[in-house]
Amino acid sequence: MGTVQVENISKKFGDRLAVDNVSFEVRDRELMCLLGPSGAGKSTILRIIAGLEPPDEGTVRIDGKAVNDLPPKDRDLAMMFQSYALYPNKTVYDNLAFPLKSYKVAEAEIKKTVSEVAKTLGITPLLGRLPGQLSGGERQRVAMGRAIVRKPKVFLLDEPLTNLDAKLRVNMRAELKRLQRELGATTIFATPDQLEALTMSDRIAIMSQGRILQDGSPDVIYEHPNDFFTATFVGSPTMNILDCDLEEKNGRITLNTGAFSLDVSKLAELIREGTLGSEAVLGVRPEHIMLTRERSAPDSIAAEVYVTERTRPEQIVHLKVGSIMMQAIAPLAFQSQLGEKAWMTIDVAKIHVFDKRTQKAIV
Amino acid sequence: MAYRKRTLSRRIGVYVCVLLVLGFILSPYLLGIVTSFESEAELVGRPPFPFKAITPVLDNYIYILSYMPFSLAFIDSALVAVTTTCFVMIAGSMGAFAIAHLRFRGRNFLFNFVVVVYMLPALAMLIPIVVLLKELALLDTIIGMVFAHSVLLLPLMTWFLVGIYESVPADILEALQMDGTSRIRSLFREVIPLSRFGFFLILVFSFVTSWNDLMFANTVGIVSVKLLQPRILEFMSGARVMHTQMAAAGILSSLPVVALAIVLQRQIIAGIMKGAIK
Amino acid sequence: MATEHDPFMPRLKTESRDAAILLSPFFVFVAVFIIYPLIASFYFTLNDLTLSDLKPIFIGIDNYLELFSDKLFQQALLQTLAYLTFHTAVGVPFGLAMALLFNQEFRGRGFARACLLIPWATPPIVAAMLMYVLLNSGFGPVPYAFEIAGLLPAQFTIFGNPDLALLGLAIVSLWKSCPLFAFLFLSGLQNLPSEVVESARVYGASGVAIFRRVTLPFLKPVLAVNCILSGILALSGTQAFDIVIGITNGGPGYRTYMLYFLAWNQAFPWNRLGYGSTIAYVVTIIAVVFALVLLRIWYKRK
Amino acid sequence: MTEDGVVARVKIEKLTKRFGEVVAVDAISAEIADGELTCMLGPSGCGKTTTLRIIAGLEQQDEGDIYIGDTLVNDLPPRDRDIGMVFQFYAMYPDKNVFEQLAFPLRMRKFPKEEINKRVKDVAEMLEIGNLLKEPVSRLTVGDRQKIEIGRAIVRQPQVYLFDEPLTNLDAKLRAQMRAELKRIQNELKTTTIYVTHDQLEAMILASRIAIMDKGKIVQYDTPDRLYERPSDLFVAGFIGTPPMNFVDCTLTRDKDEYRLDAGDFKYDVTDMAELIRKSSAGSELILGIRPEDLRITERATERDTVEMKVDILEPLGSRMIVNLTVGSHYLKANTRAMPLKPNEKVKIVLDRNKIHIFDKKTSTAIV
Repeated sequence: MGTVQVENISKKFGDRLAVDNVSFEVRDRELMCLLGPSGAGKSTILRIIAGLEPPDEGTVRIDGKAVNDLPPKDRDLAMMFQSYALYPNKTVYDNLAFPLKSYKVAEAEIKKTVSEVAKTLGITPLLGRLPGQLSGGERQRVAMGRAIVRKPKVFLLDEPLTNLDAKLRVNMRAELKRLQRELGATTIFATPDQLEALTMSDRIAIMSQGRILQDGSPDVIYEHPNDFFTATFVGSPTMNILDCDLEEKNGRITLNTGAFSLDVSKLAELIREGTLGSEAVLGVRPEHIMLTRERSAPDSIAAEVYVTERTRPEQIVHLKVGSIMMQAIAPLAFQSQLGEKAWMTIDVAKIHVFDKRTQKAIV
Repeated sequence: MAYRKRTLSRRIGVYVCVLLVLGFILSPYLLGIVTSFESEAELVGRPPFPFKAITPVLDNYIYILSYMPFSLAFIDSALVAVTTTCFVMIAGSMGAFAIAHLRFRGRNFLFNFVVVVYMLPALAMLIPIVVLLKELALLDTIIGMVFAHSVLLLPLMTWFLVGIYESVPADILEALQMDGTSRIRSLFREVIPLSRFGFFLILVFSFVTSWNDLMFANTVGIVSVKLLQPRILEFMSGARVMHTQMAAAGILSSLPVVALAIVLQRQIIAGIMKGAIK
Repeated sequence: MATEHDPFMPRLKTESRDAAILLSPFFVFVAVFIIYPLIASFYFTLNDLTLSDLKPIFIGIDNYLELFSDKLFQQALLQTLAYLTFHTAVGVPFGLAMALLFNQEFRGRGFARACLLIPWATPPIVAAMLMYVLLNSGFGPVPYAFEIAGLLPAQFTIFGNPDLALLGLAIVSLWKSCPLFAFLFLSGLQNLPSEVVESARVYGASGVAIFRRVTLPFLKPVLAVNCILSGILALSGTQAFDIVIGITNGGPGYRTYMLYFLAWNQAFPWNRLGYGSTIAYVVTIIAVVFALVLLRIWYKRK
Repeated sequence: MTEDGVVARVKIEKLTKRFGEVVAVDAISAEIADGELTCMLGPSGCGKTTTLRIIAGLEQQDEGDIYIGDTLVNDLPPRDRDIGMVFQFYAMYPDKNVFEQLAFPLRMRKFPKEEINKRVKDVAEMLEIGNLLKEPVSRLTVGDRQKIEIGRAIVRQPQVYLFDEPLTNLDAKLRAQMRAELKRIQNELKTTTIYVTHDQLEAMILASRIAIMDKGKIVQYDTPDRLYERPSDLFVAGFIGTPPMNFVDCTLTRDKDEYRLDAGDFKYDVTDMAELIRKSSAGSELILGIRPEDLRITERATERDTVEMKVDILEPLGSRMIVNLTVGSHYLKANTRAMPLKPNEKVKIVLDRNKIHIFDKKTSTAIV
């Protein structure tokens, strides 16, 4: 078993509130992600759970037991640092063996465990080397190995993939998840990369300025962001954002952006009461805009192609609608020249509308 | 091709300048060495050395090495420098590690205090130290000398060591903590080995400073503890100066530190380049 | 909500304890041998005191009053400032030139850099002795060379000449200091990003323009540190003391007395600890002002 | 073409550079067309940056020639090559404000004051940093520094721009933004540009042509479309595209008239290309390559070229997802639209006949 409960944790550094009354729970064997920009408080929470930093307020429970007063080594968890923090003057073998040695495990037992872990991670040939002689990917594996060698209840991973090059990162995502599943270990990891969060986690907590804004499965976070920050932080290319007025005219509800207006009458029952007539923000994911050369629907909007980026297997088309810049995803087959006209059709069922003042989702 | 020609004349210029600088730096030493192998009569006879050939003699070294006060001073200097260095490196390391990596009340104050003390002129402390040592009956003793040199060195070296230990990543210390190593243990077992280059540089620096000191040694040591540099001063200001013997004594007394600098030049230069000493 | 944690103690409990253990040797030593003497030293400035009986006689601010009318003090102050100015104005640019030179690629650069360590390691008193051998009027080859070249009169003496002795001492000191300045500049130059220099080259800057517009502004903090280091070496470092006592012992005719040397002489050979402390205090105040300037530059750099 | 109608192509011929024993650039030749943006793409240490620095004149080649326009520039110092260069680490002059940073190349050439003012303002306007001109650089964001660096390269309107990994130090979001911005600027200026990067996506988006480099040599020099669809060897195939192309070791087997690729855990019928394979491969050891987006999940069991695989790890990307599949001991990645799949589910995968690549294992060159 390995559950983690974080209850009303707060932490101040000087005058700055790094963590602001945060609570969440991680279930046994779950892979939970803290996602947010740097300075959001993700690492601080990990360090509080690890016991490296005492909280100003709140309680951390592991398997239901409050651990606030236990030193890190007695909490039965392992942490992997963003820099990996390998001991540079110890060989890979000694790095892996070190956590066991501190706990006075018998020599033979250490040997056995280290060689098993090395085999799992495919680093057996590296055991005699020093960290300075390893590549980035190898170092990451050794750090992972040092975390799992003691078979703790909980893993804390602080930006485990940030220091890898782009190519390796893409491969390691699946590999790390596979390893986590095999070990069946409860894991909390922090990352600023929304793609890592979406692809790896069972659950994501979106953080900004010390608070958790939304806590849910990747699907929920992506499809039903409950505020503006979450909506724009998750997804690449970023969601298109347009200021608009939410109006009701002649029994039809429209979003007027200045450059175009969108009939959203069919979303009528989703729109919260009392929000009509207010200033709003329209959010449209690039993949929910269909591009055509000719007008394809009565509510198609004329736009000018600004730049295209053939990212494969699709392309990103940057468009100019009046003075507004938008991005749409189109199949590679969509041919367009710079400055040409294109027609956008927005999938109204998939749009997001936020209250401009509170930043909360209206639709 | 004018491009190439310019680089050639530039290179020649560089070599000429380098030779001039090296001449300025090395000529006092070279002449000092030559002088130490001359006889006094040959030295004072005109013209001076590079303008005439000399016949080398070993007399000066034989005299100096058999001159008991000099040999004793050599041993005392070594004893004081080694003891002082040990004390400074241990107490300084412990304090510097705490300042660099632990958070406690008054940390910033302590940090600034160390800087200010390091800036204070040595003389400001010398007078009261001499009085204090006299009160403790430690004036003119080896122990007193070690304390006096530690006053000179401890704040300075602690300040340097703070910079050195700060460059050990905090992550590694936290990883050690997660793995169950106590902080004090991790200083001696991990931090010092990890920053061994800087540590070694500071160690050499301490030794050299203690060995080279004249002012404290000349004031704290009066009769029974005369260190090496005060002995050299004696030769220089003595009534009947034998310049050739003085040169031999000077060469001998600078031998350990200069040899240390030459043997360890790569480490020292690397350390300075990395900004270990600021 | 009940927490077991004291909100006014925002650190790990063990951390403060470990810090106390680690700092105790340092702190005990500093308290006994640095803080106490510094306080005592201020008390001395208000007393007449000799080392022989150690019985202070309280005289109030008499020592400070004496300082203002002390002709030798005034002379030493002026001589110190002259020495300091020369040491800095000549030594620092020369150190910079040496650094630029030793930053070039040439054969034997490692050896040449190692040679720069020799003056650094040499005991100041030995440095004084070696330079004396080189420059003295009797058998020094340098004056002799100038003499046979017809540039200087026979038996020319630099250390015995009242107008030149101080300059001679400054040159001796620079032999030791310049390589140190050069090393600090070199380590600064190492951090000079090559991109900046290269981009300036691409955009058409000549060597002089690169030095003036890129290298020099970049070295400004090191330059300041070196200037102040030079100040400390000249004003209050033991190096200046060793060279004076070794070569001229203040002479000829008090023309090489400097504050530091004067304070030491008052305190020990002349056995006036109170008055010596007073001079030392004044030197300290000047040095602390230097230190504060240095600190400001330091923090700006970080 | 530049204003005065000079053709600003860049030509390098048999360029070689050695650092001690290491051959950093190994006799490469290429011609960069006028007004185009050409990328030099490759992993670190492949020699791309060295090549760029030689073209800039910051490094002297051991052998070979460089022409900028029609001028042989081998012996010209950087300042006389009429180039603008953007560095990876932003080369800001200390103690200068943004205006002075941008004006530096003009001041060094003694441009008149009004001309400097005008050009700097124009460039700042174009890069949308007009409001920052009086700021000291220390207060700028990375993105703005990047713009200054670019601005300094274009302010003098040189014949050729050289970019050395200009976006590497930006975070992902800003990088995507600056990439589009750079593409727009290039469309506007149409100046010959050589752009060095290790990021294949950047190269694929920005470049008209890409020279892929490995171990000091140009492996393939082609348009992005050709590189993607017809990689000349395993290295190019694996380097371009993310997630990278799936590779499966297999052998060519014959059963009567039918030829198959035998991967151990599945077989793939290649009778129609057997002739070609046998003709151009040295042995029967082959590698089957297929891009993740060309693995199609199908419902119909009867479709041709179908292999049954097991879903392992799912990586949702929002509108799309990466499905990690296993078949026996092989791992493959498929990039598809988001769809409801479960781990350990069995799925049928079509390996599209028109999209597969076959490589010779021994020589690693492409056969199909």
